[in-house]
Amino acid sequence: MKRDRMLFLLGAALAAVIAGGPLLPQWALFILTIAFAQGLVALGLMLLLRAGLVSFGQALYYCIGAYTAGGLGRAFGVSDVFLQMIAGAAMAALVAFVLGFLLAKYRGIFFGLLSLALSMILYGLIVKSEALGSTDGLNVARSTLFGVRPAADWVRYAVAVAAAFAGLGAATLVHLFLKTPLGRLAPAIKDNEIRVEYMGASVRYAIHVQYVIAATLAGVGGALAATTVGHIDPEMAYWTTSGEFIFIAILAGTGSVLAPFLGALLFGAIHGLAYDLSPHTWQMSLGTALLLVIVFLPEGLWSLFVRRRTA
Amino acid sequence: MDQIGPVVVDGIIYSAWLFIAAVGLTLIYGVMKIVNVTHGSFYALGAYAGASAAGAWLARGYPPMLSYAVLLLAAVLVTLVFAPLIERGLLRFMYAKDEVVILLITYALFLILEDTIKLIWGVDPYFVAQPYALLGSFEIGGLRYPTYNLILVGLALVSGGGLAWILRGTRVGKLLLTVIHDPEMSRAMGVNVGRFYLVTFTFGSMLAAIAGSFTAPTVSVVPGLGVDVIVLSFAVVVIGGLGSVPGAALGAVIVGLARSVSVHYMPQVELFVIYSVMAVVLAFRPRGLFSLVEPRRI
Amino acid sequence: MSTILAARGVNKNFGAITAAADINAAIELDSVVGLIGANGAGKTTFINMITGYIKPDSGGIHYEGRDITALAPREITRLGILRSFQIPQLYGSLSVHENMLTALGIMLHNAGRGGFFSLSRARQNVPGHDAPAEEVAERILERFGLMEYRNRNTQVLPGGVRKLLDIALTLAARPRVLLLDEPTSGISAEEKFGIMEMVMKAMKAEGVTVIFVEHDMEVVSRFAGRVLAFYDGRIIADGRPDAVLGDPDVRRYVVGEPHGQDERAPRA
Amino acid sequence: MRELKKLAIGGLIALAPLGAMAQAPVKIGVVMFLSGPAASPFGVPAKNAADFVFDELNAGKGPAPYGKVGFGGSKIETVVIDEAGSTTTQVTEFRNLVQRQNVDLVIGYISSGNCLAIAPVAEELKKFTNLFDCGTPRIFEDASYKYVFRTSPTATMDSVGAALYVKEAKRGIKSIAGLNQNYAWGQDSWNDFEASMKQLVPGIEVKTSQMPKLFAGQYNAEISALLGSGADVVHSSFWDGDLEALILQGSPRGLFDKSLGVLTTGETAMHKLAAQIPDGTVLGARGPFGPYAPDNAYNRWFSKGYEARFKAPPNYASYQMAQAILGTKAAWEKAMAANGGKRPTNEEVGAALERLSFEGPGGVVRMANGKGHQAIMETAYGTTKLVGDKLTVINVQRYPAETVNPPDGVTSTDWIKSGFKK
Repeated sequence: MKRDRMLFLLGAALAAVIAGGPLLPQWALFILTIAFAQGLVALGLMLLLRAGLVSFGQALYYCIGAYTAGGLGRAFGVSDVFLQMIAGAAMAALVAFVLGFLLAKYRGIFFGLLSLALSMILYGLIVKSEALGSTDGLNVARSTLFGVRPAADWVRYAVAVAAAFAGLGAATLVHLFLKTPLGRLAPAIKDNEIRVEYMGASVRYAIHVQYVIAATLAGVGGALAATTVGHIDPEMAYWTTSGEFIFIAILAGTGSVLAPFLGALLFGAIHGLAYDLSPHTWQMSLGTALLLVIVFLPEGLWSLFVRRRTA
Repeated sequence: MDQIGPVVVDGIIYSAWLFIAAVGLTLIYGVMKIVNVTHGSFYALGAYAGASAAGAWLARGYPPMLSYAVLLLAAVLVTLVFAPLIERGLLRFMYAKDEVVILLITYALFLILEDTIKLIWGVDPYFVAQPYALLGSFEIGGLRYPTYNLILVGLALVSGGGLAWILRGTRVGKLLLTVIHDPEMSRAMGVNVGRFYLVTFTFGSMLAAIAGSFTAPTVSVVPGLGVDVIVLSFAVVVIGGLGSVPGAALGAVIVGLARSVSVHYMPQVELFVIYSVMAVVLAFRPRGLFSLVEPRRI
Repeated sequence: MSTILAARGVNKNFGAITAAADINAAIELDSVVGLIGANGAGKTTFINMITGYIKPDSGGIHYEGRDITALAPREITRLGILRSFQIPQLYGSLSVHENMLTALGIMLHNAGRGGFFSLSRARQNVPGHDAPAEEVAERILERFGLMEYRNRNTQVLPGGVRKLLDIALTLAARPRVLLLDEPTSGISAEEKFGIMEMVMKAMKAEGVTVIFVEHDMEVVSRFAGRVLAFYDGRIIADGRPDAVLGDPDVRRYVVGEPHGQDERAPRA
Repeated sequence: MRELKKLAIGGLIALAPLGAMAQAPVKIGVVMFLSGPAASPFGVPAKNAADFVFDELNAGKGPAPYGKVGFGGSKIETVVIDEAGSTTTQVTEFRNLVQRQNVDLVIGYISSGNCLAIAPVAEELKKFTNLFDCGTPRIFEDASYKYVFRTSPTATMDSVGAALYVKEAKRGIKSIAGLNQNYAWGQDSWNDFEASMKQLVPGIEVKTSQMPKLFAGQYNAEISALLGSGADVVHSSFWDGDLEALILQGSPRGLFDKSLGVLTTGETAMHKLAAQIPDGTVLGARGPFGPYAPDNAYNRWFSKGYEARFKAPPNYASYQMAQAILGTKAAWEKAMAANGGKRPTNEEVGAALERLSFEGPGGVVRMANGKGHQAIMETAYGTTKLVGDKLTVINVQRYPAETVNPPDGVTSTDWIKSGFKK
């Protein structure tokens, strides 16, 4: 059964992080954690992509999650990674629920550009508010887990494991959601909205729900990034950030809930290499890599795995 | 003191600039259904080409009045080098792909072009201040404005009117409209759709380059110049209705005036006035102001 | 016989074009009604107004005595009024079988139940059917002779099969009223009757009231128990097929018309 | 939990070898903008300065007391990283520098946002890091660090200095107006300048504070608003692209004829736009750099050598980089002297730099603030005068470090509000 294999894969991945983590150097653990954070956002984008929607403003919820986590630390001294992620998710979900009523009406490029406008408005608001440090942003208190403050040398590992739980846990839930009638509606909506409506289902409702789920995932990712990077700034809501997430989502493809995380890892790797190998022309390297992926892996990273399996 | 005069003039000047910068984007989308991120790159290319060419022209002591022609020529030439290369070399193989995927492709191209520009012109800024001051200035509401700004307004009117005339008045324009309406059918009817795409892409990009080269005398041409133009033009074009030239004009005027009003009366909101306008317009007119009505699908 | 569906004084204009002028019609339970008329006479508009895609300028649609004029298409669908389309509305990226499962899945979704596709867990019956999704799907496909296409992608199917599937999908919702918009358009003359046979048989068995738009008068007289003739947005004749088809106005305005693609009718 | 601990200890063992220092030469991570708008005014001049100074030091050609080859005899290698990109990117790259490239020290960061983000990470990784350019005073006011230093003064100095100069240059000044970029740098600069002016000239009127979007490029509307306001002084902390656009669009419209223009970072543009900057504009260089640099041995060595090699005079970013390198070298060699000639650890270098006072091309630098981690210097302002085709500064005023910097432990805002209490 496909389902069982996927759940097994997810479990294996979690085990791998827990067991293999200690063997990784800290910089690798950091990159891994960031990959989980970005992968969570991409996972949400994947949900929307299945319904034929692309959000150029997912950074909105990434940023909301991050500032919620950061604010929690500054206001109430909460630095627990899980609490921060839960708060970030809740806040993002709340905002998405409200905005969803508006956005669920939109399709195609207009859905994308309206979400972009919304995230740019948040960017403007934060830049404006000097209490939030404007573009300089704020530092986030060092992460703790269940009240324990890990020693400097293994805080990376602890956070990475927390990220793995959050990321792969979310992936599992999404995987199960895709099995529900609602989850199954997405491709039908992408294919033929009219038929869906004329079978008696509400397309708008379905999109609204998936939009909120996507935002929640982005919120978790943002909170995770905040506590990992240790710093938050409005750049997190800027359109270029959304662009990176879309890149990751396309890179990953919609083939599997595991793909977004691999996509994020690969993106991090490409990005890092570009910086190391050509500090003066990293944009060119990055752009070229992007092109090659789109041209040669149109179905996304996951198609590699699928092909290998069938071949 | 009365600010109305300046508010309007500032608004119009900014609108004109916005329109030239944005109209190419709406044209390309209207015809090819491509949201073209490289638009910003062409703006930058135009700025660099214009600045360096006009700079060299003036440095050699050639007649300064002709520097405007040089600006124009530089923009045209640089586009003729890059646009066909991109369209023929890459984009035309991608038209089958999803709108968003093509957008990502142009985003990748944009990144590549950013560094290409850096490799050609380096990171040091380029200036051609002379053309800006050359034409003297006029006064409104006791404030002095360089006459050069009127050139921008003129350019906007010419390019807007020109486009409208080509699309409505000429045979090519009519053919183009059929291509827009149904590329497959037109192809079947023996229209060379490929050439139309090439011309449209080149022409649209050229407008961006011209906007860049004529902005060059008023700014210092530095790396990253094109980035903000992208999102700004998107905002304008979306407000007006993607693919509609009059829409782009209306969008530019709205945004331009909104910005100048906010600058004069409440500077603190300037930062997000544009996106707020965009969000509000989309909230009430989901497909922009001059949107073509959605076709019935049953 | 009791009225199940009624249009009362319905008017609709698109700019200058009159799509519906004071339409009054009461459809009896279990009847089979054929709609004829020249292109743009208002047949599809009539169907679109019943299924809520278009709202009348005035007048109302009543279903089992209830005014459904204001309802959204999906709400009307949930009441048991289903429709097919001139251009089949299918899930292009899915196979015939998956199309059917998706349709049945929406039934489960509407009923707030889960688990279709993941067959191992989808043991519960589809609402309105006495079997789980997989089984129902097989049955319906069987009944429309679609099994041989079961795993074909719908985009590569021949036109007739697409039409059939488009109609078959409606059965997933256990319709009480079914509106067929030109079920045989674009289908060769020899296929037509076979397809209509199959559809009508299925609907009879399900006890579905059928309203169908048709250009082919032979098909109409063969399958319809009653015919409404449309001209310029009005019903110019209403009665038994032979009577209506014998009517001079109808002969002049309707039958005389050549068949073929309807130009003014909107497209998908 | 215990499970977790065990694994973590395993992790420590696995990581142990990474902790080991690479052998000589001294490997230094150098971070500054190589792309984007900040590359040309700051990044590249700073990079050039680094190239020049490192080459000179490796050749043992530095002026005394910097004559020793490289750092304490061991040659210097550099790993250059572009500062462009999100703070996430920058933190990632910093971790790569430290843990993958195993650099011994890091010198870099122009953006205040990046500095704020990097400081805690440097602390976590126990890596000596010298923030060479960024301006925000928040770094050492919001927190205190062991491994993080800044050998350049804060932006507070620029605004206070500007205010003091304006008060003298424009007697009987009644009103001010501002044009600053809408992000932290612009906001802070304007707030400090406004607060200082209010202290120095009680009852001064603020006509308008324009805050356009960063890199907006088109400033006609803002300039109209400023012209319309008729303020005596127009303050702007614009830099490079925006600054040059402002000058190009403002001068023809007589912006700086009507009001006294104060460009706190104007020095980066003074050579490029010599012809466009009108005479009588107040020009800042973020410290005693460029035209305000003292005529000492280090400055002669640096500015002459730099100009000879890069065909352009160094700007303040170049000076700050040179100063950061020399300060670090001084600390490194002082630490070596203290530990008997052994290669110093990051802790030893840090301890040596704390409260150190050294001299560079910008004159005397004293690590007096932020518990000895934040430099203070004198600063200078002057007004422009075009001589031939070269832009020069006249009526230069110098302000001693204590006059333009808060005492240690006092935040800039409190200090200004207190009326610059000593």
